[in-house]
Amino acid sequence: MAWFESAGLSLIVFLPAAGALALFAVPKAREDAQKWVALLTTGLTAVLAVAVAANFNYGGSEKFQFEVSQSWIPAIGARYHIGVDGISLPLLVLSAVVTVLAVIYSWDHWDEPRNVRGFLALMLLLATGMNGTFVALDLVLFFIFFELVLLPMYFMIGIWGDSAKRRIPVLGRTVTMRLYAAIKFFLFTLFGSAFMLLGFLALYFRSGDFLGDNTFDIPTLIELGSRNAFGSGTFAFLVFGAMFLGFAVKVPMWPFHTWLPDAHTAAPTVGSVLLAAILLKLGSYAFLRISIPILPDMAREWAPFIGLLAVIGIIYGSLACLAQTDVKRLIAFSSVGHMGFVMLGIATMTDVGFNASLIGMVAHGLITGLLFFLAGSMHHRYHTREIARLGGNQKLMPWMGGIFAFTAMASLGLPGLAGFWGEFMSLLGAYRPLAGLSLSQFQTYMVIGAVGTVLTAGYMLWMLQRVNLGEPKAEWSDHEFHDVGPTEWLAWAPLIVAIVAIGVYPRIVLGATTDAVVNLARTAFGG
Amino acid sequence: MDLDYHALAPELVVAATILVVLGLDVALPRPRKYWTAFAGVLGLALAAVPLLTLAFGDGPETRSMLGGAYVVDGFALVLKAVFIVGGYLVLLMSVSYIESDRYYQGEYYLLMLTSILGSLVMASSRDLITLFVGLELVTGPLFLLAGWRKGDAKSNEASLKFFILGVLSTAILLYGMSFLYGLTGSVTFEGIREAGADLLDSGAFRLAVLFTLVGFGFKVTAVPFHFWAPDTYEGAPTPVTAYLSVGSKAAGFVGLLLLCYKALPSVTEIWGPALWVLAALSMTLGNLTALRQDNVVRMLAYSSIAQGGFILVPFAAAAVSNDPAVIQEAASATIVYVIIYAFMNLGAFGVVIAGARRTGSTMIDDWAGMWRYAPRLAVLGAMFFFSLAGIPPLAGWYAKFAMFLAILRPGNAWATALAVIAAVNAVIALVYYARIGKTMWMDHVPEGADTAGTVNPLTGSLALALGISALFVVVAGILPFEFAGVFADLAKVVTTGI
Amino acid sequence: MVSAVASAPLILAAGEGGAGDLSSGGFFAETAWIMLVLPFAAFLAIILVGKRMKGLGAELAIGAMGVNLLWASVLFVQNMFEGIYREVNLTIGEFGTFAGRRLALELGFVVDGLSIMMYWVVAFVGFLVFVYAHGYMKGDIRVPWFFASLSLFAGSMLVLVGAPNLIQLIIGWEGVGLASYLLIGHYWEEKENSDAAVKAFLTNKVADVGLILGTILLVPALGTFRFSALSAAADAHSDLLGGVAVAGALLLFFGAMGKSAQFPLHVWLPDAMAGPTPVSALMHAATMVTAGIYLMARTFPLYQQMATEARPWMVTIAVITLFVLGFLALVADDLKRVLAYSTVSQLGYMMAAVAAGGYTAGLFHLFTHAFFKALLFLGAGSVIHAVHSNNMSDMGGLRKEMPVTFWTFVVGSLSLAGVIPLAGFWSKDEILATLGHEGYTAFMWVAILGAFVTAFYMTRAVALTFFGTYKGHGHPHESPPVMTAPLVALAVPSVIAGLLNIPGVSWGPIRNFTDWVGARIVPMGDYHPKAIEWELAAYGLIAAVAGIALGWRLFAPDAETQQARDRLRIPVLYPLLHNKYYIDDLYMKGVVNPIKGPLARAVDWVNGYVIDAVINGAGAVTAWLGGLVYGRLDQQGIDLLLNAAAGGTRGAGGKLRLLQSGKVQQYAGAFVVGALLLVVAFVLVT
Amino acid sequence: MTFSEWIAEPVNWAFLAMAIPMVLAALRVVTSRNVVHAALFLVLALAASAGLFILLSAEFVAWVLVLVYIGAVVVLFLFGIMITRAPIGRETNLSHDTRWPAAVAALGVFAVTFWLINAVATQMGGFGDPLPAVGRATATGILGEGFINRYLIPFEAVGFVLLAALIGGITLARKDLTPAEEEEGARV
Amino acid sequence: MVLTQFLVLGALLFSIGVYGLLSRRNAVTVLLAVELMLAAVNINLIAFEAFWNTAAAHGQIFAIFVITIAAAEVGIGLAIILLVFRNRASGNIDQLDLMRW
Repeated sequence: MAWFESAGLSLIVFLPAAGALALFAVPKAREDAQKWVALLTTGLTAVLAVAVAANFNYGGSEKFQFEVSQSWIPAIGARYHIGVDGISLPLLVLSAVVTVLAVIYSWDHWDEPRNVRGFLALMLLLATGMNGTFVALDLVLFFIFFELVLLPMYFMIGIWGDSAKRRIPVLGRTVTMRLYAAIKFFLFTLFGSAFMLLGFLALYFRSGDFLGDNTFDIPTLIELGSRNAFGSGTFAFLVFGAMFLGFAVKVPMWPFHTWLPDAHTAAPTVGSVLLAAILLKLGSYAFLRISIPILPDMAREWAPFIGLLAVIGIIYGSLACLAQTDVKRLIAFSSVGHMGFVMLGIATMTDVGFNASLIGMVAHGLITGLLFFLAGSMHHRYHTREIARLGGNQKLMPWMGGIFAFTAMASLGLPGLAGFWGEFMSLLGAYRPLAGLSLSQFQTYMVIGAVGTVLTAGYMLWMLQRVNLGEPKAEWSDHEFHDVGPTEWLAWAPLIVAIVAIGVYPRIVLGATTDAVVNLARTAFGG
Repeated sequence: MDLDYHALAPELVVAATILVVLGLDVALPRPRKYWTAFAGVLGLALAAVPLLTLAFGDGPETRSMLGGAYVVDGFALVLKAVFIVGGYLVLLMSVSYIESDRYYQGEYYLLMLTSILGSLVMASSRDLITLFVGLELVTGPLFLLAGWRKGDAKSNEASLKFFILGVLSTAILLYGMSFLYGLTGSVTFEGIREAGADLLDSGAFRLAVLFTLVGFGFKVTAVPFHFWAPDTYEGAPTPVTAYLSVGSKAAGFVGLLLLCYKALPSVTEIWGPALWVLAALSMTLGNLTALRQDNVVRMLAYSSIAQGGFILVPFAAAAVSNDPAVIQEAASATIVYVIIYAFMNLGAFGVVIAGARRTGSTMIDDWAGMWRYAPRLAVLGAMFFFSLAGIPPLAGWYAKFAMFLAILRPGNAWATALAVIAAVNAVIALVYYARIGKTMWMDHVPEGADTAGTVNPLTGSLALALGISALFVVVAGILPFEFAGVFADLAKVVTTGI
Repeated sequence: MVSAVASAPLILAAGEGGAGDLSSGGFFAETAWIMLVLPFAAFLAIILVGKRMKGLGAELAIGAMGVNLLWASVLFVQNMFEGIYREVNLTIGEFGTFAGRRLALELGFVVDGLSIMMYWVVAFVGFLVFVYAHGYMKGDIRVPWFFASLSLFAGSMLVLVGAPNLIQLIIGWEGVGLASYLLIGHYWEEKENSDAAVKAFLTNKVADVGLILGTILLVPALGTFRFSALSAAADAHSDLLGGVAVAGALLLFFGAMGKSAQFPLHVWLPDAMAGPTPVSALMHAATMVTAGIYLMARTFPLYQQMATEARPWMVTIAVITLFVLGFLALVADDLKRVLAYSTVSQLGYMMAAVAAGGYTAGLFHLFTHAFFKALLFLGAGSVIHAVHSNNMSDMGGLRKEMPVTFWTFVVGSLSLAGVIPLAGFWSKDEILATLGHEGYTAFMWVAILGAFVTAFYMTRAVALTFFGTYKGHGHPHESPPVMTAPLVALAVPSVIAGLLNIPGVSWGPIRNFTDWVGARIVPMGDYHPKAIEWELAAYGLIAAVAGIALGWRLFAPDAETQQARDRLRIPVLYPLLHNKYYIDDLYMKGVVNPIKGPLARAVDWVNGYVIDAVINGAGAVTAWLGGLVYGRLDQQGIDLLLNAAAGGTRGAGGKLRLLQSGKVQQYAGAFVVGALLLVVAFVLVT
Repeated sequence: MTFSEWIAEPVNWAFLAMAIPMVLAALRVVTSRNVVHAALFLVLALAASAGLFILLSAEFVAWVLVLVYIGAVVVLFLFGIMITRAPIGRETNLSHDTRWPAAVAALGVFAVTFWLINAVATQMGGFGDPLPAVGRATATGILGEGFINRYLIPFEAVGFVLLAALIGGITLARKDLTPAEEEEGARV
Repeated sequence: MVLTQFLVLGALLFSIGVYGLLSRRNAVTVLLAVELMLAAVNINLIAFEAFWNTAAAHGQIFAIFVITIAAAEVGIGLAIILLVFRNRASGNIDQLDLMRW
């Protein structure tokens, strides 16, 4: 299996892109063939990802495995360096698997204007970007993959998104949601990543002072970081800040979040799913992979601020959810709150907090992904997402309602389901943040976060009550509703199983991450 | 006379092609004039052959002739390659455009080739005189070509504006050069470099340097020397515009590179801040203005002003450092940017030509929903415009990346400030590039648009040109290593002696 | 510090097998996990195939519960004779380091005196309620779902009581909360019911914050979630817990307040009566609501040994609950609500006992209360089943039509009222004794007064329901045997359970209840009366009899008249009670609605009109700037400049002419001026 | 060198004799209200500069200037003026009504340049010394050698510039035939 | 004769040329002004040549190139002016405003 050791990850990254190319070899009219091409490539990718997980050495999860390092752009010392460790493995598997499910779901859910080939090609490109980001161990490579997701998502939202019109407050202009959301998403992310790139370059240059030669290599930079090479001066402060902007926009942290509700709401179902399940993780993952280990002193200095934004996000997101009238927008805002917990975990700068954020990311990916699937399917049937017009969904479509309720429960952090661990552990982390951080401050965050869990339960339950329970509205009395269909079952069942499995047996994730985050916290902060 | 015919071969082939075209134009009857196009394209392709033998042959790395007045080295070779390939693509794009109207084909290709010849001369020039003559050889034919659509008042106007500002810039350039020569007593770059170091504090020398820069600033459409560009771009025949925005602009940058790095490396304090200002102004004003354009050509004009600003950025980096590595990197970044820019901008213009053929308009709104009826064109359009925006994995990212790398390397506050300005501008630029993407892909086809497709917008030669550009944009975006490595060496060449 | 070091081995040693003089139990203790798993299996099975089964899945639920009852009974009996302790932990994940150790997440089960008692109560009452429900729910629209949810509840409850660590407890805790939510909202077509379900969930969620934060406070200190370690550390007065014991204890108590409906978090429980009656009987009377008491008992050493400062506060809350909230039962017309307030009040008794230091007393009341309160609820259910109404104003005179129900209900009521020698008397007496002994004399008197109130409202309920004339519709009949059999089965322990823990009395080899629940890894060190304190018992009895007498005096003679019910319409007091002390209103109008309404809207407004506006504004400004630069600067700038200059000198006439100036020259002018400025800037200035 | 010393040199009288008319002619070039006059004043100015070149021993350049400019370029100008039917001999306003901005810019350019020239003259030695080349005629052979040796490439390139200007100029300037005329022309 | 006097003369001519370029509205006259600027360049070149007095005579060669190129530019310019004139019957450049927006 030597080939697998060396080529496995590359295949995971580039198979989808190859699939996207292959799609164009299929005549436009042969939609089934196109679907099969997409399914096969993403399926194979997922199988490979699972195989990587199976062959992963969990005893050494703090080390990079399946590593490949090839010359790429020698002029600037950027290398094709990829690998997985315990931090990236769960996210990689999540990404690969959710993509297949998205393809399966797409099988008979197409938004107008119908263009199977184009849509699938974008999805496959997106997969390459997402998988690549999680395995990249070179800042330039990371940047490329990080940005690679932009275009496909931009087009997905812009072409197949929601054509509803909305009046923009203050400006007073009426915009078509998909167009507005697409460019907003694009601009926000690009704005952030422009600064992120500046940060990367600054690291690159400073690294030369210690190594003699500049490097973009993440492991090497981490090694420098563990010696606190970049110090805690203005330089490190600015670099961390620049990267913070880039990552925080992607997460998104309050107050950089406003692209998210619009993008999620406007995106086609699969787009929302991938956005929520994977794209949001790119930012928080980057904190763990890049910002913290390379600039630990700065991470410590920024931590209270990150924590503050995180808890503001938790409360703010939840309160905003309470005011929403659109199911999808509500779910979108819930991401702000949930990612707040993820970021709170990171802000504690402890192994527990990091672990919290990782399992929180995986859980949020599964749960919110499923929620968006459900919201999409419901919209597909009701042709509306107005909460006020829904109701009695449980009666019209018992299975759909049941899964919706289940997922909502998971989303509000019910213990025994995946969502709980992240919330609980990040609060636990906030109780005992890294030595040197203000205890009272983080414990205040902890209490606020805990209050946030109540608000989360509140909006989820009220949404559930208004959507699922009660008698169906009169307008639906003549409608024939099809309950969960076969492709929907196929796409959702793995998510449901995973949510329960991780809820009951979190070792599925923690088994990979714990050693890695303990090592991360130790090398970054000593002790 | 120590002529190295091998080294001169590209110029000679192009010159011969010019004569062949002239002969054919005279000899052929009107319906057969398309042979001139064929000859031109073929000639340029042939000219590329000696480039390859020079680059990969066993000969000396640097071939200097005529007492050092004319040098063929790696730097010159790569830029000549860009000019030849760029010119080749422009000729390909011209074929259908020129055929489709009543143009003087033979003369058109002759002038185009002459201009390309000029840029070849510039790349090898090592003194002010050759540089100046080369520049005029590039520009002179273009004044005429801009007015090539003779019946079109816009084209006439484009030509006249271009010409008047062009001669003004020539005058200012020459006035500057006269002082450069006068104060250093030398017209060669080497001589100026040696003598210039002592003249750092001389105000007149500063004037000389700055006036010379202004002359090139005109060519590279740096704000505030850009005013001609939008009007001329819009009025001139589109392939000519493509060439103006790429070939002629690249020639301007070659001039700047030679001047700054070869002739004036010892007085970075003079040109550095000036180019800092020009870069910042060009990026910012170019981008802000491009935001408000409804005509895709005009938008591209302003975008190319802004792109020119990006290309100028590394100069400012070189200017704040005395470290040869930094200066080399800056030079390399400019070259890389110019090359990538050439391909993606040519591609964009190719799309404009095809789109205009298809829709009969260059107004952005008339292109709405093009994806529905001309998907390939829409894909190409998105590709080139997003590459211009610098979105990975399209080649444009590497251009911007190299630029940022260069400007941040010195770690100087001014340089970093320029990097931040560039970063903000990169985001602003996305707005209007994305707008075209949006229009072509996400808007509804306007009422009454001809979607049945009577015109195939991607005819043979144009398709070939677009295909080459697209291939480059993708491959260079994913694997920039192939030439990035080459450029690192080139930068050493251009900055030797610093 | 010394004690921290000293206690470390103890903490590490705690866990797994039998300890001290406790046996590790036999096969049934080893396989006790079956009890925790079976109901979940039933849950899944019912969801998947329940619809297609003859009994619509009820048989699966009942069968699973039957097996559980068998297991629990064997353990229960075993524990009567010898103390058992067994703990099994399975690591389900580890994260981070605390107290120098990897903090492990574990699932498992603990078999000791406390958990065995709870297993059995849950299994016994649960089994009977399941059987009862099989009859009660016949013809319901969602029978499989009902039994699935019940199974989910049973499983979660057993996971809760079997939890060897806080994590598992939290899982079970929220699991029962979820089941409660599902079952309260069983008839979710009506908004009232789903409102009640949401209310229950959210109130509990508020309390859970306490549980979770309490866990978070205590766990890092120890580096483990295990109760055994917590108990051991508390028992050893470990410094590890020093700083957090009181705060942690209070937070855990706050969690318990929610689940066990202590003032002021009791508001959900009366509303929870929206669920089907068997649910009320099992969850909202016998088992689930006692989870808070159970938690206090499970972590008792913490309160007993270390967090002693917390205890007076807890007793105060509990006494307020038992007394003040008991009054609410006086004015309720809904029979189930009467019982619900009674439950709240009784939970107050239990909590008061445990908080005051009466580990056994509290648990003993929990034990007896489970029987008679389940009995009362099932009895009420039987009545409701017959008259199709919850309101006592639709009942009356049912003693003849429903004799079994009537007599068992009376037994339950007497037991609840604390009439000797029924179970309630003994357990309540022990609580009073404990309160007295621990120095809460004033609270003891309040508790005695509470007994009076209890007796009073139960008498009122019995009188209004079973005496007088029938005021409802149709002809009520006695319920079928499948429902009455559980009534009888519950009546038995309601009568005799008290005998198991009479101070100073023992029954041969069978140990006292005190010893049963005392089989823990560390001694509880609580107070047990050595003999019956007759004086105190007499006060309690007098209060009960007085309550019954007054209730009978007021309601029995003309139980059928409107007048009788109006007898309690005392000015000031009645509106206060009728509006539940306005606490619900305070929550809704003071907290929930402002958050849901104005605050949420404000945040949404901020999102659109502030944050997003900044972003959109930046975009608009950029676009405007673009227009400005293009329109004014790039295309007109020189005109404007000239106009501005000219305006000052030549007035409007000049402007017109100036505007016609040639464009090319403007460009050229800009060119020259630009070049000149560059020179000026970089030559003259520098 | 003081002004009196300077003015004492006869050659400077010659300089002034050419420079003053030259500047005056140049001013008329840009202010004359008659195009033809303007062109003729340019001839005068250029002739004066040719004179200066001779003073500076650059005879060849001087004659080139005379031949190329006065002989050819100005004639070209006059043709251009006639073809565009500019009102010959009639006085019209050839300038914009508002000229002060142009004047300001020009004065600015002059002020800055003048100041810098003076500054550099004091900085760099030799500016005030008599010009060494004066009186020594440059051998035309040197120029010729320069053209075919060191400056061969630009020399050839200029040829192409002229070729392009010629062909392009003709193409642009000539009147396009209508299709009918074209057909006729093709037949002939 | 000293260098400075030529340079000042050149500067004067150049400035006059600038003035003409900016103030003339007839295209041909604009071109005439440009010729003045180029004349200034030539004076500079020749004067500097005299100043350095090197054997290679770079300045003179430069000047000849300038003269030649200027001639070509005039040809080009006049062609363009003719073209514009043909379509508009006016040699005035201040009417070129088609592309103002």
